[in-house]
Amino acid sequence: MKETPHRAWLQDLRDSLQMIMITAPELEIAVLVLGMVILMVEAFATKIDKRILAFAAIAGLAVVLVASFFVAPSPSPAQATGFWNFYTADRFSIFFKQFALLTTIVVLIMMTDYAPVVRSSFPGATPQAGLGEFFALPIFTCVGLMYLVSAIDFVFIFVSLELVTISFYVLVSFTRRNPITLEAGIKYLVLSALSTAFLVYGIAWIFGATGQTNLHRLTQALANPAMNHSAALLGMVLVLVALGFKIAAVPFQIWVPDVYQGAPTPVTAYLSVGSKAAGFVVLLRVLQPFLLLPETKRLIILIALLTLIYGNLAALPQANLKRLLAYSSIAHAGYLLIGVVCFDVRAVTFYLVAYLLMTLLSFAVLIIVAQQAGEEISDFDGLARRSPFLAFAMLIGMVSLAGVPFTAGFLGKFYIFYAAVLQRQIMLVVVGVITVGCGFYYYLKVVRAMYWQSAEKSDKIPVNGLSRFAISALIISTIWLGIYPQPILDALKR
Amino acid sequence: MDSFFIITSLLKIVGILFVVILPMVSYVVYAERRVSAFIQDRLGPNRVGPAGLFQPIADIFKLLLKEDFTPRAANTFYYWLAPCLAVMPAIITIAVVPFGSTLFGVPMVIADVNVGILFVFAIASLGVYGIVIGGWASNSKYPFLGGIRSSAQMLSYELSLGLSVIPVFMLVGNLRLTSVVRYQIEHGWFIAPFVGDWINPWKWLLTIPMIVSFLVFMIAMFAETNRLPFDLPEAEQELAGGYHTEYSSMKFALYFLGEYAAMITGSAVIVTLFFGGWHFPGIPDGSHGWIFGLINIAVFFTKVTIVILFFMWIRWTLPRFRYDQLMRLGWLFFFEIALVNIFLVAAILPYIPKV
Amino acid sequence: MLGSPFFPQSAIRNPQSIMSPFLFWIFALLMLVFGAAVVVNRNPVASALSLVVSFLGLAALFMSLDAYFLGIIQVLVYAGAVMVLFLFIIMLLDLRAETRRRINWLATAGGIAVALVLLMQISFVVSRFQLARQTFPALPGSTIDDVRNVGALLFSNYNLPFQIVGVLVLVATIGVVLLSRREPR
Amino acid sequence: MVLFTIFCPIVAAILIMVGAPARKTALAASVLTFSAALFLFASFGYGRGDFQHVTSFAISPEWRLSFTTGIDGLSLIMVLLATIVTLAAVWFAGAIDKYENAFYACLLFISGGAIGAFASIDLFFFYAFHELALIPTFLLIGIWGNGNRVAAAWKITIYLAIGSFILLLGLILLYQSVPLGSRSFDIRALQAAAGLGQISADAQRHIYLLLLIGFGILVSLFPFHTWAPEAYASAPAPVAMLHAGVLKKFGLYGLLRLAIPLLPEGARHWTTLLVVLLLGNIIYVGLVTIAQKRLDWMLGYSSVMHMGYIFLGIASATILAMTGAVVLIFAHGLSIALLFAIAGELRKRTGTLVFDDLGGLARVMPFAGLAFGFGVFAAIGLPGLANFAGEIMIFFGAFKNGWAMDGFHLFQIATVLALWGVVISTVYMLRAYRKAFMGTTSEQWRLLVDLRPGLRVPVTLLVGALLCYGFFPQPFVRMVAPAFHAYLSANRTDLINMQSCSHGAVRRPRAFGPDEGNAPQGVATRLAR
Amino acid sequence: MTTLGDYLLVSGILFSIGFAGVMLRRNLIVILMSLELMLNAANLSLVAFSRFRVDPNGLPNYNAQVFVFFVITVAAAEVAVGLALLVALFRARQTTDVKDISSLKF
Amino acid sequence: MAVTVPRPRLTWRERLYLPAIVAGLAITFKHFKNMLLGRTKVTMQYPEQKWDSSLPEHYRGAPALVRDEDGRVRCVACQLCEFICPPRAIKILPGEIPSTDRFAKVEKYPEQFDIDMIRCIFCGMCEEVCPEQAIYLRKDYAITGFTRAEMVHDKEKLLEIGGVMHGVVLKWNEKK
Repeated sequence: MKETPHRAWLQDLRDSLQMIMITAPELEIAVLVLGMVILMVEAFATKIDKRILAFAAIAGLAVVLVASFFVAPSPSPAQATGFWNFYTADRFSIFFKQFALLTTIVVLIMMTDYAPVVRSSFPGATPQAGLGEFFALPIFTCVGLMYLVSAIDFVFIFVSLELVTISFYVLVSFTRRNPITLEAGIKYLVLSALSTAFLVYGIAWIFGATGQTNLHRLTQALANPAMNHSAALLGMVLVLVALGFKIAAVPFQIWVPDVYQGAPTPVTAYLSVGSKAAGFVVLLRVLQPFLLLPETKRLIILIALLTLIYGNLAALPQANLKRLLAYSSIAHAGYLLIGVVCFDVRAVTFYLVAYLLMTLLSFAVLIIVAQQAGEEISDFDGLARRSPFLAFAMLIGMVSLAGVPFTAGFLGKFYIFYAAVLQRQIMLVVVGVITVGCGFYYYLKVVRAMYWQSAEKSDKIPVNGLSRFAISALIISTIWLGIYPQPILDALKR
Repeated sequence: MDSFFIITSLLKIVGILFVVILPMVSYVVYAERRVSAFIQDRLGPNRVGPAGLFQPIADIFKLLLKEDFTPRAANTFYYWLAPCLAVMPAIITIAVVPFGSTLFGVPMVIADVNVGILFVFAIASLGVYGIVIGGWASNSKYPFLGGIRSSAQMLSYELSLGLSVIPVFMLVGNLRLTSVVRYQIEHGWFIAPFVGDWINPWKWLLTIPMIVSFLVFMIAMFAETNRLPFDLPEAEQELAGGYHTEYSSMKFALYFLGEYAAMITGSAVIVTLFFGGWHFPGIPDGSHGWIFGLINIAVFFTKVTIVILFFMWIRWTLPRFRYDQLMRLGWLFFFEIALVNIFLVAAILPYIPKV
Repeated sequence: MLGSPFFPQSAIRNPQSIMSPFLFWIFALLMLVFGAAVVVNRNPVASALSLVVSFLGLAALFMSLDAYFLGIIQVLVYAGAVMVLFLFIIMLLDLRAETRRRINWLATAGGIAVALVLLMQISFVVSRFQLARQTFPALPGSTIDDVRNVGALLFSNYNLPFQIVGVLVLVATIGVVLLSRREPR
Repeated sequence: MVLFTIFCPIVAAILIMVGAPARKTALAASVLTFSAALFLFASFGYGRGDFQHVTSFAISPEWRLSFTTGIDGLSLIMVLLATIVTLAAVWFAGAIDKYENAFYACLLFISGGAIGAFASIDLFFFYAFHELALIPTFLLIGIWGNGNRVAAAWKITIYLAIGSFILLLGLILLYQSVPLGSRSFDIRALQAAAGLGQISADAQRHIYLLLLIGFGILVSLFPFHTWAPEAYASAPAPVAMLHAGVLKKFGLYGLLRLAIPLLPEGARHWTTLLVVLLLGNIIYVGLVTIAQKRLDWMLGYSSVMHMGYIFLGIASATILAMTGAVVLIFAHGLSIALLFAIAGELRKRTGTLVFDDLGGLARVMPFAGLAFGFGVFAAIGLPGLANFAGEIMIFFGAFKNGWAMDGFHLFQIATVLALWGVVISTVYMLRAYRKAFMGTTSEQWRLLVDLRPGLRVPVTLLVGALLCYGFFPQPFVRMVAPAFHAYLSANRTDLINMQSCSHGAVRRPRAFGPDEGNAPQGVATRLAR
Repeated sequence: MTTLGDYLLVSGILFSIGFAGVMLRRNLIVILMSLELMLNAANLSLVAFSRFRVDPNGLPNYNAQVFVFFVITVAAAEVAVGLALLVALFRARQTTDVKDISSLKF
Repeated sequence: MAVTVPRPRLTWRERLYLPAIVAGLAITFKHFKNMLLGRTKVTMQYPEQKWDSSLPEHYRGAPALVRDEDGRVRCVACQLCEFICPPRAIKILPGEIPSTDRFAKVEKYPEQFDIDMIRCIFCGMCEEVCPEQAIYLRKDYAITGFTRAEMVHDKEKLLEIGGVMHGVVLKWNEKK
């Protein structure tokens, strides 16, 4: 493979920085400390504009993000001891740590935009009420996500997954004066807790059947043909149910539309990207030992089919954009599951990255527009006149979600279908293609609203500098990855 | 061995329960009345028997013979269940507390479990059910408020209660209460370092966190046993008696019993944890003769009595907290103090020679 | 400590063998019956109390499996704290027994059926699971120090998860404060 | 230069979106593109079957994915068609009442996408560039369309999206069917692999079917054609010109480029199906066309019908017929663009395209009538106009039978039936011309004015190209034939009997047949001379 | 003697009871309680497995017990947040019935 | 308009509270000690020692009916006391004095006169209102009984407590 110039440059930098190599856990610790500091400042510096905290958090996370490119590799799971029994810092995990960091940064930017809405949910309070926590909690979620993608032991998976989940409980119901938000929070909580119960019970069975919780040793234990697999399989199914909740696969998707609609919009974005990505990373890790068993694959194929069909069909009649995105998120879980069935890690990864870009892009626009108009698709009528920039951003987001070439979304689908075709998953491919057609319909509905329909109001929608920058960056990377996907593929290779 | 074990255990249980705890409860009530009277420049009950010493017996009869009514709107089952729930934990807790050394070679502790202090906390924390259920089942507003207050208060102070004793167990290295006593025999009482190897200067350094620990533990214990200044669940002036407003006769007596039994148990735990249990400098343990075994038991209960008296003294000195003050104190002060204390001990421990 | 003349071997003998079947079934039934009562009772307070009893039975089962520490923790955390919190909330909201509403028989039957299917699946796997037919092996070592053993694991191998749980609790605390703060700053 | 032709429209489109003056920029860009295509045409090395002007940028080394562009004869003709029609369409568009910038940007995006697809050697970009045109089409029809534009926009978009994803599957399968060592997105590498027989017959059958359906939907092969008439009827004239004239041809181009050379076995296997379907196009759709009562619908259906001929050429797999197919693609592109342009202008003036309302317009609009007449005659296939050459080559080629069938075989039946198609097309075309332009001029159209001079330029351009091409098809044939020669000879020995055109300058592929020199001289070449 | 299967069966039954509770009951508080039942059923399985898999030192497999410890902690935190949410919801809606929480519809 | 009283700013030593608590403990301990050592003067030992001797003239104890020197019940059943009684403890059933009687011109006498001592609050309004000076509050303050019925003082009981009142108002005697 020929090194392109910029990669060589990165390599040089890496070599020259060999001296100050960072070990992976330090990243999480740094983020954790950042979160604590922000909390402390929030608690004691009552006079400052709380948005400063968000900017500080963004800056801090960005520093960590940069640092994450200089991480020393971890010992391989085979000869891991102690701490490394739970934690791995392979390329895959480092990549997803960066993914989590990036997501959090963008979400924080959205949150600064969303601040007025949060304020309005604390009536009678000082204008700064609740904002500090609103900016601090995503950092802890980010820590959870970063740990989660490194987890190679069920105990660790459980613990970090719960950190993510619990912080999401709070975030989802953050604007607590709004009953809809509270309902969303309750629904999310109950169903998440249910999935947690399944997870624990599944882990119990897997532990009982094999005596291991470490995924690597689990693989070895499962490879033993003398073992009766039915118990381990039951455990796996239970774990799958739990992860199905996290990634919103049918039939465990029931929480998604309500929660997505009810939660504060940046949180919805975070939920649909961060939580889902983490769920898939865990799914990939957890499934690896079990793919020896043919029943597993059949089960996932079934789930993938149902998810694809349900997500896409249910999205068709939606009129609320947040809800539409919720169903679309279910649909995308279906495509990702195709990748999981084929166990093509890189396809899933690329799809997730694409999904990150386009979803965050859509939500970023949605947040800005929703504050001026509303969340219904009809509120986007004539956006092209009110703010050509936002309309174009949304266009790119929607087009990418639908899977039009020269956007990241297309390449994601391409890799997924490529893997599926390679493995001759005919059923999945057929359903996948038909549902892509559905996707075109409902994503283009938004485009139609923005460009065809005429607006009731014609005043301009202001976009502040940071958001404009973030949205532009997202647009550019969506298109850039649609044309030149190699960086992502390379990032996973080493 | 087995039958011997069972018989001695039964004897211990019966002995502790009927010979020590129940009489003690009655006389603690008596003592409370006398002490409060003395503090308030009165004489207190002094009629029944010499100096009123038979007063508790008269009280028992009075309570037994009073009319036992059940409010019409009450939830009968729970209304009856609640007083029983109030008594049991307090009495069960005493099982793991060593109240003496040995007597005829039998250890003077009913159950020496390896999770001793946790057992104490676990069972003691069940005590709140009696109050909460009682308050709720009465179906009346004052008891109800008392029940709610009680549950919140207990939850809040359990934290500092648990955290405050951690330094003790960091030193002892074992959760067994007999080990705590043994440690104190060898290294001196935790807040009275002039016994045991008192020449060791490091031990004196450790005394500071130990005193903090003791103070927090004791104050939390006040709260856990609903004693003034933390008796918000039954505050007469505000709630007309709180959770037991609607109770009378023996059911009320059970609450009474439970409260004072809890106080005795709490004092016993305090004594065990901080005052060397049954140990007194110069008095050998029960292996040197049964008379010493008895003396050890006596020493223990003397210490317990002193602590109980201190409880009373506090009760008649300090006014009741307001509810928000109580909560703020628990969460914002004792909780942090206990935490910092743990860190303090942890910081001291690695740098000092083994004490 | 164990050798000291003052402190002869623990009063509870070191239980090397598993609890007798009789006691096991007593506690198991206690736990299951009250567990079912949680679901069946219409009065939330009754449900909560049934749950406490069920947890006590569970704690006894834990102890029968030589997990004293967990048994005690179970009582301490669940019976002592979590359920009190439940009761507190039930009372704070003053939830009374649900009025008897018309039961949706289809939904009820469906729910029960799903649960039954789950149960059948589990029991099927249990019946197929060879290990499940074996009794518990004797323990050559002593579990008298299981607090120490669990603790040692917590602070060595499981140190990182342990700390993450700490962060988790912090987040939960922030969340609870935020959600239930009546008058925000 | 190839890159310039691709990116000139795209860059111009972006500029327009950013805020450059729409019409001027678009015109300049299309003129530039056209001249670049002419330059390519002029500098084209005749008689070579390989790609010229190849430029390549690596995208993903491990996938062997690179952005590679280049042209051979086939590509060049398509590019040329695209640039001519783009220029005509842009010129024809005129002033747009709302979102003018967006309109021109979309138009240029379609054009850029089409050119990019035609000029890509890489399979991935071949596909991706075509898809680039999808959203602009949606917007163009949706925003600026007329009639039932909403339904039409949805219909075309969903159809094309599903079609293209089926196509994508076929392409992925194609990519995977090659052994790992020679797996590549480069069409040339794939051809080499196919030449070595590395694509198994079984795989070929699957892939061909997928490609056929995928491309078929894009080209409106019967029975997937229903989107086309409605969309063309609803689309604004420039869009209909571009789409029907250029973009739709992408599917045909793809079949020629991929299906035939790489999957001969698949093509042979599905021949019967394809012939049946294309006869559906010619006969069934032809009859439907006759029944139309509106000019725009009639034109839409007619364009669907004409696809049948091209499919016939492709199906027959003879060099003669395939070359004819290319010629017809070019010619049809020009003629249908011309017809749609005039029809759009008519709609703009009269507000209706229902035959019964029209009539006698040639009297008030002589220029338009003349141009339309040219278009009609071309569409019918009169000699002297471009279509004739294509059709005649297809008929001859198809009759000759590419697949070595015995007796009075399928193709001969098909050809005979297809010839009836010409009659059908004559009927509806002439009828349309009569209804619209002949007869008595009704009172309401008395005051209509003819095309203004500005609009005459693109019309003239198209007519000129039609005529020029009709009289001198030779350069085109010479450009295309070597490419097909390379294809057909590269694959299998059983095809070699059917090679009808040998050209000295053809670079000999490795698996060149033994009796190549004895092959009869191709009709096309003779015709061309 | 009791076998591992007995414990597993009991735990399975408890899990199913909890699951049935989550699905059947409409009162959110009871649903939360049922969730606790499920978690504790899982804990019972874990502890039984821990006792069953004696490690080389002749002690139960404490890894599982540590996990149970984590589960208990996490469940407590979860309940705390859940109840706080419930109170907030009750303040807004005066109900804890699932049926009344349906302003979000398909 | 409510006035918010500002809280005093406490110094850090005051905010520690411990010295204050210790001071409080010292105070209570001082009382305890003094009591224990007998230094505190305690109150009267009630059942043995009684106030009776030192009760003031105007002490308001149990209400009672009085007779005059002639042995006649002074009460004329005018029911003013029944009317005025705040807790409504008094119940009077008037009876007609037969014309043959020596005091026939008085017209009425209390056939029944009950005071419910459970209700009575010893306010003395009955005494104040009585036009005949027939009801007085005496010095008995330990009114006890085993039943509720016992606590209702009927006429006999009241008269028994009241006894004979000498020479206050001799209205009816003078008019005979």
